[in-house]
Amino acid sequence: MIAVELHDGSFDPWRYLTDWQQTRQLSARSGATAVFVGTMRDFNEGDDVQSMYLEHYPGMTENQLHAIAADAQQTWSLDDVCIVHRTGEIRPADAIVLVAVWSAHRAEAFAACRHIMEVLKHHAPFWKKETLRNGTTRWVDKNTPG
Amino acid sequence: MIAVELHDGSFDPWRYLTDWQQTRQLSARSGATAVFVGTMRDFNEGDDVQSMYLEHYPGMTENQLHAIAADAQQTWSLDDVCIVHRTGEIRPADAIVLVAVWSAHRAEAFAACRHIMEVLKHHAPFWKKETLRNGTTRWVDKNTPG
Amino acid sequence: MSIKVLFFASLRERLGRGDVQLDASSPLSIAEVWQQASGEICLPANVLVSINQTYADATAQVQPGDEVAFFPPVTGG
Amino acid sequence: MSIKVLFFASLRERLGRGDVQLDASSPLSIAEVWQQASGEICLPANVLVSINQTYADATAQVQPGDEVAFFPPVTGG
Repeated sequence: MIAVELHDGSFDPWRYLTDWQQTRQLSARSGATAVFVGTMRDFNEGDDVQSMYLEHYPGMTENQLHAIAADAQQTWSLDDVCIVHRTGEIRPADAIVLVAVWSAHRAEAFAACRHIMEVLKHHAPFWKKETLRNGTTRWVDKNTPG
Repeated sequence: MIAVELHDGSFDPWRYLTDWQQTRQLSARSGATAVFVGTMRDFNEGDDVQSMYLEHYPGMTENQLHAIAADAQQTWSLDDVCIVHRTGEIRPADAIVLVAVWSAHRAEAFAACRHIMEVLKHHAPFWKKETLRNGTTRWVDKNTPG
Repeated sequence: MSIKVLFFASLRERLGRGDVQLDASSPLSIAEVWQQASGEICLPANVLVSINQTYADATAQVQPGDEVAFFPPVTGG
Repeated sequence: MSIKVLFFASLRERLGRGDVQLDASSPLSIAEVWQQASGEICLPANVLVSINQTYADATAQVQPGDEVAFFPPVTGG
């Protein structure tokens, strides 16, 4: 199963996983769960960042995330994949992205989770605009390296 | 910071991470969190498994887990590492192990989380004894491959 | 028929427009769509293009009725 | 002085004992500790050994007062 969600407000990744797990508790089929959570930091490129606005391309963004998850399911043996991503106004310490992958095998879970994050960073249409502590704004022009 | 815990009863990995996060919410220093959860399956080597007993070496097990976490902190640039592991009687779908790693960089978080799991599998003194659905018991004599 | 053109993020702000409708009765090249929608001659090298919400390269043809988007390198995750 | 010897998991069940105290006034080899504590001649090749809760190899010396453990390959995680 694949789940893709965009949230225009803060979300708690662990709460999300708790809820997800509760609907699947009895199947007991996935031995391995690999999870990545990206969180907003309060600094970037040496400057203090006060907040961030995350723009996206409604429609294409969801389609791309779904395609990335589906592609991972083709490559590895996965039970479930979920991708949750924030949009809109974001504060330091907020979760920006959650990628969770369930598999029978830990190697596949780890590899798929990591791969999804890298592809998402390079292909999912999101754009970050930072507001610095001194009030100026700037578009982030490139991603942090892997 | 390093946290190592053994639980002689079921634990909820997402609840654990929720609690962990609540005590650190304001620091906002870790941009990347990589998590692995190993869950008991209801089959192994082609047989239906009803329950499992997880024996350990009190003292040495905690020391080994702590050493594995400390070693990872020497190798990668990590903020926090936590390892939680079940002991005793375990049921299918129960979480067996939680490894969570916080870092400023996602590559380091992923690499450290995966490495800790591999080293734990090969060096932490735990032994699994399975009770099959037909009532027979057997010691698991080797780990699943990575 | 028309072609719907979208600009995102810093490109939208620089051009001062988020979306443009072009009249089109026959296929256009990406370069033609860019010129008509942005008012600029050359498509900058680092600008990404999608047609109907799928990535496309600068040599692709745009059909009447298509949705084309231009945007800077993505920075999600 | 004595040496405390522990056996775990399938090894404990096979030998029918979980811990043994050996009298020792001088260092012993791992092979000697195994023989005296298990009653068996040869240390099986796949048995792991720790001294004072740290992994040791079969050539290590055991001092009076040490804690030695023998156990099968680990299967945690």
